Amino acid sequence: MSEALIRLEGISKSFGRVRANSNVSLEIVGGRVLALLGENGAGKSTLMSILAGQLRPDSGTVSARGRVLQLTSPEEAIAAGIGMVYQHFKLVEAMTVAENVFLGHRQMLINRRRIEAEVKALASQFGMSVKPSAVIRDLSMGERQQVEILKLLYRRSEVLIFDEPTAVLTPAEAENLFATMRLMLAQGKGIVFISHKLEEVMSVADDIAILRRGEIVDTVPVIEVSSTAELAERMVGRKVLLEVEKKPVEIRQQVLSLHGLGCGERGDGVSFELRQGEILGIVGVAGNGQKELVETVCGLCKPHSGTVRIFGREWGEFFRTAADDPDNTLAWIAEDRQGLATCPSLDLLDNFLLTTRRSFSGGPGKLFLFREEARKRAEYLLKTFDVRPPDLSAAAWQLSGGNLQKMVLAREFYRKPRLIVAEQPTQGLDISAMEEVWKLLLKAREAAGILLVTGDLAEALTLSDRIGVMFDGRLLACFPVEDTVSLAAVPQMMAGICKKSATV
Amino acid sequence: MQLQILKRTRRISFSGAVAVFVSAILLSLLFSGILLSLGGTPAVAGFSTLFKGGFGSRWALEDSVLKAIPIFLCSLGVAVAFRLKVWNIGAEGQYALGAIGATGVALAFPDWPSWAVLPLMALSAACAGGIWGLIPALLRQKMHTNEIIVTLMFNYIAVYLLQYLVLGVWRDPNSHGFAVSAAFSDAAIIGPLSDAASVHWGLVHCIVLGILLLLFFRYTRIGYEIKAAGENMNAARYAGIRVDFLVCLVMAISGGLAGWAGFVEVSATVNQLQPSMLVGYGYTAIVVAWLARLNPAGIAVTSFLLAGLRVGVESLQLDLQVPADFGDILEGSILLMVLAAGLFLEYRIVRKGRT
Amino acid sequence: MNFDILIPLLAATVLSGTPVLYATLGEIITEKSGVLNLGVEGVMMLGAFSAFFVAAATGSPWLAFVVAGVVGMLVVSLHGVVCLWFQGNQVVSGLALTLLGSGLANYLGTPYVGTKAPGFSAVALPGLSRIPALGEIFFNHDPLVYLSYLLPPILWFFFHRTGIGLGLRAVGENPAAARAAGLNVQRLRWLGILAGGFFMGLGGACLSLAYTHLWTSSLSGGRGWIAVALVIFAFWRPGRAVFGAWLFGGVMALQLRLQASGAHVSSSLLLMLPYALTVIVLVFSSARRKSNAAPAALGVNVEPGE
Amino acid sequence: KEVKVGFIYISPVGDAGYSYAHNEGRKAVEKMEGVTTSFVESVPEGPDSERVALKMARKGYDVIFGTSFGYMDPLLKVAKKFPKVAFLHCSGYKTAKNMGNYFGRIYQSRYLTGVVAGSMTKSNILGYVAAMPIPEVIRGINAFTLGAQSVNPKVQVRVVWTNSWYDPATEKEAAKSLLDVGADVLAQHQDSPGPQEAAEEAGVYSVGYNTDMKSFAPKAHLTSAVWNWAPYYTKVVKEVQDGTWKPESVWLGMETGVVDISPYGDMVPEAVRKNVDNLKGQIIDGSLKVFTGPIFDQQGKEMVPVGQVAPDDQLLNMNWFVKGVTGTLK
Ligand SMILES: Nc1ncnc2c1ncn2[C@@H]1O[C@H](COP(=O)(O)OP(=O)(O)OP(=O)(O)O)[C@@H](O)[C@H]1O
Ligand SMILES: Nc1ncnc2c1ncn2[C@@H]1O[C@H](COP(=O)(O)OP(=O)(O)OP(=O)(O)O)[C@@H](O)[C@H]1O
Ligand SMILES: [Mg+2]
Ligand SMILES: [Mg+2]
Repeated sequence: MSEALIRLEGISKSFGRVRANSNVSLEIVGGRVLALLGENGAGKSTLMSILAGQLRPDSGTVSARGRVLQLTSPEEAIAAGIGMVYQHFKLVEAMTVAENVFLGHRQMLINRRRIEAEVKALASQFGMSVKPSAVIRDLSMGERQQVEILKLLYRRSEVLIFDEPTAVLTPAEAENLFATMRLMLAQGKGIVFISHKLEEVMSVADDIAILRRGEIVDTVPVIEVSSTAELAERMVGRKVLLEVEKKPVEIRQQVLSLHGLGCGERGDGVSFELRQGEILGIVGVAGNGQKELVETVCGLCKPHSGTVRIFGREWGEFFRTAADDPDNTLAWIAEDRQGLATCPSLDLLDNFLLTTRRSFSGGPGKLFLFREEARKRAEYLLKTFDVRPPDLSAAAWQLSGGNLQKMVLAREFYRKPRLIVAEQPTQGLDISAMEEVWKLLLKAREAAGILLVTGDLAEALTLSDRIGVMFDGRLLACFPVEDTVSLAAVPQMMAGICKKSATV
Repeated sequence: MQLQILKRTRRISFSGAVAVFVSAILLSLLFSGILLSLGGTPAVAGFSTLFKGGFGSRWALEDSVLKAIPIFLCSLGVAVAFRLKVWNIGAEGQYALGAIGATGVALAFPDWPSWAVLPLMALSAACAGGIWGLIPALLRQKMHTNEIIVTLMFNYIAVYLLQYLVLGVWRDPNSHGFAVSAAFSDAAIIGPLSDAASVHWGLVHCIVLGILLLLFFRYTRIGYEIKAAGENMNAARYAGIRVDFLVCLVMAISGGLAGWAGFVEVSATVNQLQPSMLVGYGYTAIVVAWLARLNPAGIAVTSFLLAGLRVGVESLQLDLQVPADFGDILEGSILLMVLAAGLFLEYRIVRKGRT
Repeated sequence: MNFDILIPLLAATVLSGTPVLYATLGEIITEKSGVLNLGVEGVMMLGAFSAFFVAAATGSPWLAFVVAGVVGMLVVSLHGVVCLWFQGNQVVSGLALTLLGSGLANYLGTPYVGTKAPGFSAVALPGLSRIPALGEIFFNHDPLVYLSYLLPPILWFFFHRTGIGLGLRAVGENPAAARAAGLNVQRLRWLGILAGGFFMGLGGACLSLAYTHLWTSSLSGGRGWIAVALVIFAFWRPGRAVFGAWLFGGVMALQLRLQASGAHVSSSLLLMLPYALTVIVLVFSSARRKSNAAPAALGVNVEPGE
Repeated sequence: KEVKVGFIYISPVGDAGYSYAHNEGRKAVEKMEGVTTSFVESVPEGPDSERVALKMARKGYDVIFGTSFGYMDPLLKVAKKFPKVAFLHCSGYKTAKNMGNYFGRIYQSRYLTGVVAGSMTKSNILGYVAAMPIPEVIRGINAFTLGAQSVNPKVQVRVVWTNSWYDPATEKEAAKSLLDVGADVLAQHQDSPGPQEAAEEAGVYSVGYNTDMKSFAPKAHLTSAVWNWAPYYTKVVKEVQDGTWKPESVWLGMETGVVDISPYGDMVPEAVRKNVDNLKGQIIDGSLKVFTGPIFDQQGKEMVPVGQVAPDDQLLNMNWFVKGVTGTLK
């Protein structure tokens, strides 16, 4: 084994009373991929943020090739050859690729043409296709990630950290990424890879380190792990089934029907029907019109073209009367949990009231709000959904991703929805949290039709009764999950390689 | 040893908050005290004159209450808009429009009895102010303009509109041509609470409107929606809250309250429309609203304190010949200090050992 | 309107737009770094006073001009302390700055009200001022006006062709990204605030050194607020700010000339014009470009890191 | 008897303008035996002025001067509550048992400055930067015009309103706009020397107001219409001291010394000086009345018939321009 590029020793970090990392020691070796595994909140991101200079450890040292580093800012980490691709990309949307890549360089004057040429050369060297003069806001998630990687390559980083890089990628894009990673490994760079997708870890990683409650509980070479199930067990500390039982449910009346709905700029229309008791999984690369589809169905923006009928009522009519019709409720489990589904600085009670406020209102025009009643309900729900901490006066930002998602589900299911739009419901959640969310969704299916929008094919396969593939604002295909022939073509369809048009 | 800033997970205790505020105010007093002594006035004597002038006698207290009334109402309005993070800094203009609205009624119906003309004046003032607030809201929703700028420009426009009226159609023919409207009939004047007191019934308006607003925020669904939308507009849209409607509603209420302030002031203390009634209450109201953290009870206290400060500054001038602008300095520095002190309400500074 | 009136009108337009232009450019720099500073009016007032004071004391207008800039930086550093260090609300802090700045300028200036100080006066630029019409309009002013011609291209170059300018914009667009790229967010925001304050102070100095040579209370008369409005009109671009400032100056000059040439319109309504026009221009420029050109992180404080 | 005298001003006293002139009067009072004075400046008309007057009365002031029109009703209210205190209100018309009012016939000075301006103009266009279209200002513009026309019938006066009493930047800009339409003498009814500066820079003449504004425009300044309150203020305070004061309503002319014109600039030719000095003598001895018919308004309507003198009441309510003035009254 070659010498470690980076050595972390005895790293501890706490946020107030939360110990995010305690006494963590790790080695990152050139030419190898180290996978970091752990449940939500295990401290993976914290540890890597320390390495990237974003956070300062309470104790412990980071050393590179035997030299102890003083990492007090990202700048110093960058100088030490450590670069990180963050879970939420850190790009300036209004600037071009080249400007983003160049950002942070100590150079007085900018020679635009030279930088663009350099970026272009670098991109082609690592098999990337992104154009240096493109503006970030026009790029897809995959391209944005390429920009993040280019930033690191441009700085000649030796150690590259990827925090859940595949969460927002299609299978094809993920493959692309892995190919790039292999090229980098060949140059002797060291890579840290964080993911909740265990198959990926098994195929990409050379070593695996498992974090539990901030501590390293296990470090193994991947060849010593036999299966994802074993990995899951090591991670959670108990057996995880990774399979949810899907009971057949009686399909009842139609809850949603779209006809020729225009999604995105180029789309010539999305048409499908959804009935109570079934889950329709829409898969596709982010940015192919799913956002428009969801926002239209959920009433945030008007349909450009085509018709949308919800519970048999026309779109405009439904949203005009939605507030007064508690029997026909639409619930939306939004992808953006912090920015859309909750108000991070309000407490859980206020967040609970966000969509349920009308159930607790009375008087003329539902003028008055009965908080005490809501408090009692919410307290009960937090317990049944096992939200931690079950404390209504905690602010939403204090909750971890998985717990926040459970809070959102508790709130949305309280309204007894008959149509549920679930958008990336398990993104960023660890396997045990994912399992719980899956169970909850399958249970909700008994009373509702669920439109599941996800980028994770595995999730769609596990949950859906039917699967639709979206590309470029169109629904390319829609078929029952049992149709194995069509299923096999999904990865190609997600990349837009398909002649078959929508069949409903 | 090293300091670390951590976000508070628990709300700061009441006494803690008070301590933070008091120390902020003391600091700003220290700053302005230094300024005062640099100007040749002993700071201690200066402040004692200021406080005596503002709060030190029955007269002083009455004067401060009188001055606090329009500030309180404007500030209440400002707070409603600020809760939704709609930055209405047009209270001054809305106040002017309120005065105009009330005057229109008072001049049109000089022989109506009080019970008819006063409510109509209030209504007209609230509507005029409300519309003056509503227009920027509509522009914001429909044309995506920035409400800070529009409300501010509306202040200037309102000032000139008022001037236009008193120089033109409403100019009192008996005023020797000065730019004032005719004096209101006795019926159109809000009287004092009692013959002995100088404080007028406007105080009661304040109390009633303040309590109504408090109840509105605490117990109504729309009050909750305003709070939620103020925290996160996108989440509010997600939850089906009609944000566009709220923005308009909030600006109309905000303008209406400032307009009401204009009505109370023009009717109870000025008794006629004149340009000099615009003395910046609308701007002071913003300071008050923020110092009080948008809370009606806090606004009551703060508007009284700031009014007292303004009244006290006059004594400072009369007795020690300190320029009037000292009041602005004091207000500005208090506001800055309190803003800075806000950090300690949201975050904790902890010491941690270093390895 | 005939030519004899038009040319002086346009010349007056440039002249009365200049103080606002300096302030607008200052606010653009500040806002590009993601900090909203509504205290322009107060900063201009203190800039105007300190320039007047120094000019009166030393007799050197150029020294006074620079001092005004430095004083502007000192004043806005209060905004920096409150917003960058103490996470105060930027809107309210700006308002407080207006109060404090105007109050302080008026307070300190009380003994000087109505007195005169040396300042800049018009210097015809040799050669250029001879150009028919244009010479009279653009090249027959005081040096501060000429200086203002240079600033927009310089600023454009700064924002688009220098590393620091790029960093400054990045900090205003996405502070987290800037930090991850190794930039010091706080330092860059300080730069934006201070440089902006410098220009606002200069704008104030234009008022008391060139526009008039007098001191009076409330000399700025709301120009600082106009500057804030013009930033939006200009889509945060220095180039467009020039036209915004001149447009405002033009309307101000026009309404007085309408009166002088005997137009029978109420003076109150004419005086309303610049403000009404600001609103109208704002409505049209905002509506046409729905995608907001504002720096994405404008007014958003960066949570204290470690 | 020890007397405390309080003054309430509308603007800061340092402004070389209206309040400055009153404050000069106060300084003369301060020098009197057994008298102390104080003042509050920048007091807005309306409730604030009422409170300041109340404060003074409660603090035992014996005489209170309010020097702005809008202080009239507030002073009246306070006067009713404090019958032992003497109240004097400048520029208003209401009186009470313990409240008198006073003002000066500054239009007489303006007439004389008009004569000077009319004699000096070459373009026959005079510019006038004015604050607000109220009778006090209109009267001044009319007197100025009549004075100018008395020596130069072709002369025309152009008026620009600023709607504020004190705003040097706008006033200077307004003055420049008048220069652009060809004015070569600028007069003002404003408290700042902004127009003087504009005239100085443009190399034309100017006429000041309130105080001698020569220092602001040494090359341009012809003369100023000035206030001199000292004689009146000392007289009133003396009367209060002696217990002989009675409320009255006075409009003080040039003969009292309260209104005057300042020394001529060097450029004013001897002939003009002589003429103006002569006219000043006539005004003082009463043989010249400024508003003597025939006087026509802008539309040519006869407002004062031939040979008649406009009564004070008409002057106090004047809301029309004489022929020869270009400007709007709104
Ligand atoms: N800035 C912060 N302030 C307070 N607590 C924090 C902060 N950042 C992280 N934490 C807490 O530290 C713990 C570790 O968080 P971290 O983000 O490292 O987990 P993770 O392993 O990356 O989880 P995930 O799989 O969800 O990304 C969690 O309990 C989290 O709530
Ligand atoms: N006052 C000016 N005089 C001369 N050239 C100018 C002036 N202002 C701007 N320019 C030039 O005009 C061009 C456009 O400048 P402007 O500031 O309007 O756009 P910008 O800042 O590049 O905005 P963006 O990059 O967002 O489109 C630049 O080349 C600049 O050098
Ligand atoms: Mg993480
Ligand atoms: Mg450009």
